[in-house]
Amino acid sequence: MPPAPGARSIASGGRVLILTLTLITLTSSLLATDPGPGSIAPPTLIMVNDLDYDNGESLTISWVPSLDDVPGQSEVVAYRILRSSGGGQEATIGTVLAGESTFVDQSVNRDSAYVYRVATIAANGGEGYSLPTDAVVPNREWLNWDLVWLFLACLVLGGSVVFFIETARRGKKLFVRKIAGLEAIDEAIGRATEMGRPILYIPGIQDMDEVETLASLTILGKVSRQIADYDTQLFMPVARSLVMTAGRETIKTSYLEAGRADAFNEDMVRYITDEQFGYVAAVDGYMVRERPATIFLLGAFFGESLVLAEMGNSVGAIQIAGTARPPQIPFFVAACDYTLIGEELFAASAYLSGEPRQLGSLKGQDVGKGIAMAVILIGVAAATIAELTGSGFFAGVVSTLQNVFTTR
Amino acid sequence: MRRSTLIGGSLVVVFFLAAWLIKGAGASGESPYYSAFLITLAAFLTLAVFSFLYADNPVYKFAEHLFVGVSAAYWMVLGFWQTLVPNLIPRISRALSEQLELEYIDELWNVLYVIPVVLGILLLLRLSRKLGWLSRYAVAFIVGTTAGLNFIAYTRSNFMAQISSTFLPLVGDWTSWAAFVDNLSLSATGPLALLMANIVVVLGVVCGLIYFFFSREHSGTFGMASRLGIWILMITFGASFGYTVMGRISLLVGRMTFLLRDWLGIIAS
Amino acid sequence: MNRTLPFLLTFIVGFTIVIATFSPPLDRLAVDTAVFFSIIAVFAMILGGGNLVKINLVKITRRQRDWQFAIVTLVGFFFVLIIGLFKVGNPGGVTGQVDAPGTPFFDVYTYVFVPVGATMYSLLAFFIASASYRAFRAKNREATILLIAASIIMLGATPFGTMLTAWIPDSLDIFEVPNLHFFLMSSPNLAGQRAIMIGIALGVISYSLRVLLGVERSHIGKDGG
Amino acid sequence: MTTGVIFTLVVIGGALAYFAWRSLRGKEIDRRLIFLVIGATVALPLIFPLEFEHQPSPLVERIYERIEALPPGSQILLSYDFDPGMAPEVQPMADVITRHVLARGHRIAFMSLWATGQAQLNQTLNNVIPVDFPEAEIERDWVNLGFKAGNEGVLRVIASDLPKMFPTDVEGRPTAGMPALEGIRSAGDFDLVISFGGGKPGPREWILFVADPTGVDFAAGTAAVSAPELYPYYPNQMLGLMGGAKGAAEYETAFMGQYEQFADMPSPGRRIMGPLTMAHIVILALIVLGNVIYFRSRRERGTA
Repeated sequence: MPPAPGARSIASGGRVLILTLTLITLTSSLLATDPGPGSIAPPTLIMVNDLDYDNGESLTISWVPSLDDVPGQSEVVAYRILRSSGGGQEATIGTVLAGESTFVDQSVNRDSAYVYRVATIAANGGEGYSLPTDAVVPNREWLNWDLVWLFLACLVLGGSVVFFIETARRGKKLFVRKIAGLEAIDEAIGRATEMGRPILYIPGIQDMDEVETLASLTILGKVSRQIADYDTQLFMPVARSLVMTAGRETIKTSYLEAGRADAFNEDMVRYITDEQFGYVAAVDGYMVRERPATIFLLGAFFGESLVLAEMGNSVGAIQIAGTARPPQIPFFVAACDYTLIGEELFAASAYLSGEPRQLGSLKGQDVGKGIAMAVILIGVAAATIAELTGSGFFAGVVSTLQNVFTTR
Repeated sequence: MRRSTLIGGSLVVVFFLAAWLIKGAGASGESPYYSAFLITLAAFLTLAVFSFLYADNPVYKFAEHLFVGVSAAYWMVLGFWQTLVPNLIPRISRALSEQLELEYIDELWNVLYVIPVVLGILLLLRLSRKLGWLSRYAVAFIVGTTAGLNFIAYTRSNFMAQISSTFLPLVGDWTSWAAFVDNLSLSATGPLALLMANIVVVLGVVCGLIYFFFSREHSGTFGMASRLGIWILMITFGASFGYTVMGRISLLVGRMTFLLRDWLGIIAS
Repeated sequence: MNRTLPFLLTFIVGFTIVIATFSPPLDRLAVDTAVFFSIIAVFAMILGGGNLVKINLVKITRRQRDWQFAIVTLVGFFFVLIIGLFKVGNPGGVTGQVDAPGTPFFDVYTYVFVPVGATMYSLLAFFIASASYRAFRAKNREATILLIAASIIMLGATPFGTMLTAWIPDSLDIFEVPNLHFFLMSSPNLAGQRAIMIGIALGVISYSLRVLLGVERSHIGKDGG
Repeated sequence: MTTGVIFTLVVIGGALAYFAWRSLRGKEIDRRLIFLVIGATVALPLIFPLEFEHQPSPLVERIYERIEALPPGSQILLSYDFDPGMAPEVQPMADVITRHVLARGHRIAFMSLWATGQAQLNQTLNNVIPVDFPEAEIERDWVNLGFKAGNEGVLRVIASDLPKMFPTDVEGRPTAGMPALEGIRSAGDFDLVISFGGGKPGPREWILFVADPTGVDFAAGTAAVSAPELYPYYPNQMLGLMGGAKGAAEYETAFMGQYEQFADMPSPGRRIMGPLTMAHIVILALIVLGNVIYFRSRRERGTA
């Protein structure tokens, strides 16, 4: 669990508070703990803060450094943090170096009360103990309010998608522009049929925990439905066992829907190896030996993208590629006939289905783009005005927007 | 098998056997012939893969098939020892954890770790004709987690974070118009260059997004912006391409260095 | 029925994860489900490995084309599987690091796995060259822009790029190749990357919702199938 | 110029001249011939070393200057987050930075987020430190914390508590009290952190989980392929970047120029630049020639 953000905001807030309080209480605290001869001043104003928005698993202890802890001098070496709970034995839970003024105790339990003391440790071995704090119980919170803007973003972006899915379902016609790579699928499958050569479908080399792989399998559903109609040979080598299982299920479904259950064969989908270039070695070999007429390269690709695309190109296949990995797109653009760039890969299944609800979701995506553009332009305008006029108001707008859109 | 294949194959075998023995005789260390064997094997496999550039051939097929078998098993072994064992054993059995020197984790959440085991077993039922349909539940679970995790992850790091880093002021480092005009030069560190850089970033992001719009015809002003967007994307792709060339050639240099230095000893280290 | 229940599972799991993100006591679910996934993936490897063995055995028994090489695959597969799973020759015994140096498993990794993998990877250098020659052609304005950007970046990657334009005076030094290189990388390249990333985020959001809401459910299969 | 270099230039130049001649006559070049020429272009400059002058680019210079500017005895964390695949590009950077840091009298903590990084780290420990710095002492001048599994998890922990993740060094010596780690509570206490890598976890994760939260000075050395995606972090979140073999070569040049005792040290980065430069030129030439053919055939079709 990363306690960092809350910790920092509280720590800084705490520091401001401490600074103001220090001025008032410095004298009184000096009087309260009388440093005997040879001993060293203890830290003062020990504060225990419960971290905001966590699972009740940590407390932050902060203090005002000992008066003897002067930067550049080495009289004080460290601070020791002691803790007791429920009247039990007091134990040291940590030590920090001189100059530090906070410690995060991550070994606390919810529902227990803790009392802390902090001791200054001097170079000569002397120690100065602070007064114990009040008992503090770490608190668990069910909602992380630090993430409220992320939550709203999910709500707005998701909401607009759902809204347009609903709109489309009610029968409103929505325009969707043509996506060239997808228009070409028919032609590509037809070509393989005419030539009597197989179609090769490569769903990337990542596993099912990658959305690109899921999107690719969804497209596979539509593509294999058409292939079933044409009665063309389909081969799909995969690099992950789970993708093999899911791929078989997908193709089988398509063949069933086409009424061609007899033509389905499990060996259409074959597991090769998880290793990136072991997979490439085998697929390259397949391309050279079987000379597929059509190759689909849709999914998550890495360095192997060019090897596969260039090999496919050299055996004269018509190639339709798509990936959301920017570094790989140029190779597809260069060596393939059609390339789906980034977002188009995810839109493809909706586009191919032609189903109104699916097309509606594309309209929902556009709303997201509109929001992104609007926010960027507002942010840029405010930043520019702030820079030009030195206006504090516009600088505030920028930093507010920055905060809203920064999530850790 | 054709005769030419047989003769060619024997020649290759004899050549690398000789290479091994020569290397072994010249090597020092504990087991010179074993380490010489390993180096020669690696060199043979390297050259076997390169031979594919000329044409598909039995030597490449050998390397390809060996690599497929070896690497499939390699990842399975790692999956077992580095994923299954450390993630599952410490939550299932204290005794077994101690035996394997793993730290036992004692918490309520251990109960949840039944889920992947059950789903894993459901997945294996695919081998049975009758119960095969149960594997769907495993797939359904995986699809659900992938969709859920990525929904949040992409909103957070791709959408919000990318937007917030684009709030750039469209002015350079300057104090007044006069100063700005005075400093106007085509120096790479000058105010004009900085201003241009920011303008290009902002305009590029906005036009790039316009290119991806699905629900509007790309015509008129909108079409022009979309055109500009695709140009920006093309520069991005060009840049990626240029940089990749450098990286890939370095890889080839690495392999060549292996052959020339570690195996043949032609070049000094 | 066969389709409704799996869909419900997808729906519940997906939205539980989304909601758990916002709740500190539950947000570790994201990490745990990622671990669950990798555990299930290991189970699935049994299917993948089984498929590999089956296909190669069929190839051998039916004497299909290249059946001799299927033997190579199987021998390599079982050899590595055995030395790996049983940690053969591992100085640390069963608790030793599986790929510790000095083990046969490590040797296979270093002298078979790495050379073949790295060499396959380095074939890219050759393919890039042939793709440059055959595919990078200024067919239209877009392709031309890509070409020019790639050329500047490539020139910038060599010492020649610097020499070529070193004569340009300081006041115009934005036109020097290293500076152009930097400008291209940090401005248009950055903008393009960002636009793509934002677009992808929206694509993923919309796709995930289609899956979670059951608008898209081809992954679950068909009734009675 | 030796005969070898002349031979190299003649071979490459001859091949390009032949390609040009064919292209101008409108004939395509066989792929295999291109492959052969690329192979020769890379192999020959390796056998007959071909070296160029390198001007450090600003991103590389920043790192060099920062290491120069730190007072001797500063503590620097070097993380080896790469595998043999990236090693030709990244190992030279790691080696030269190690030399520079030790020559300047700083202290180093080595670590790795990649299991495969440990072997790369050992190369520096075996080939650089004992050879060039026999007087450097383990624990006092450097410490090897080794590989820790856990990716970003490791980074999150060391951002707040380094000893918690590394109670001992790689050989089991307790890190507490080691002079090389004197005063280090978290990764934020180092004077400079450099990650060498290009995959995940790599420099990007270091920025997100260590440099940003702690504000520590951070620089990266990365494989060329990953450089474009790191540019957005410069200069605010990352003070410098060495991208690919060129970055390594530039750093080596800067270092060898200033430290005369190292003028003859092995400079693998510069050596790679020989084949790399020649290959770039050949590829640029191929792009031009490809377009020559293309426009020729288009014009012929146009006039026909």
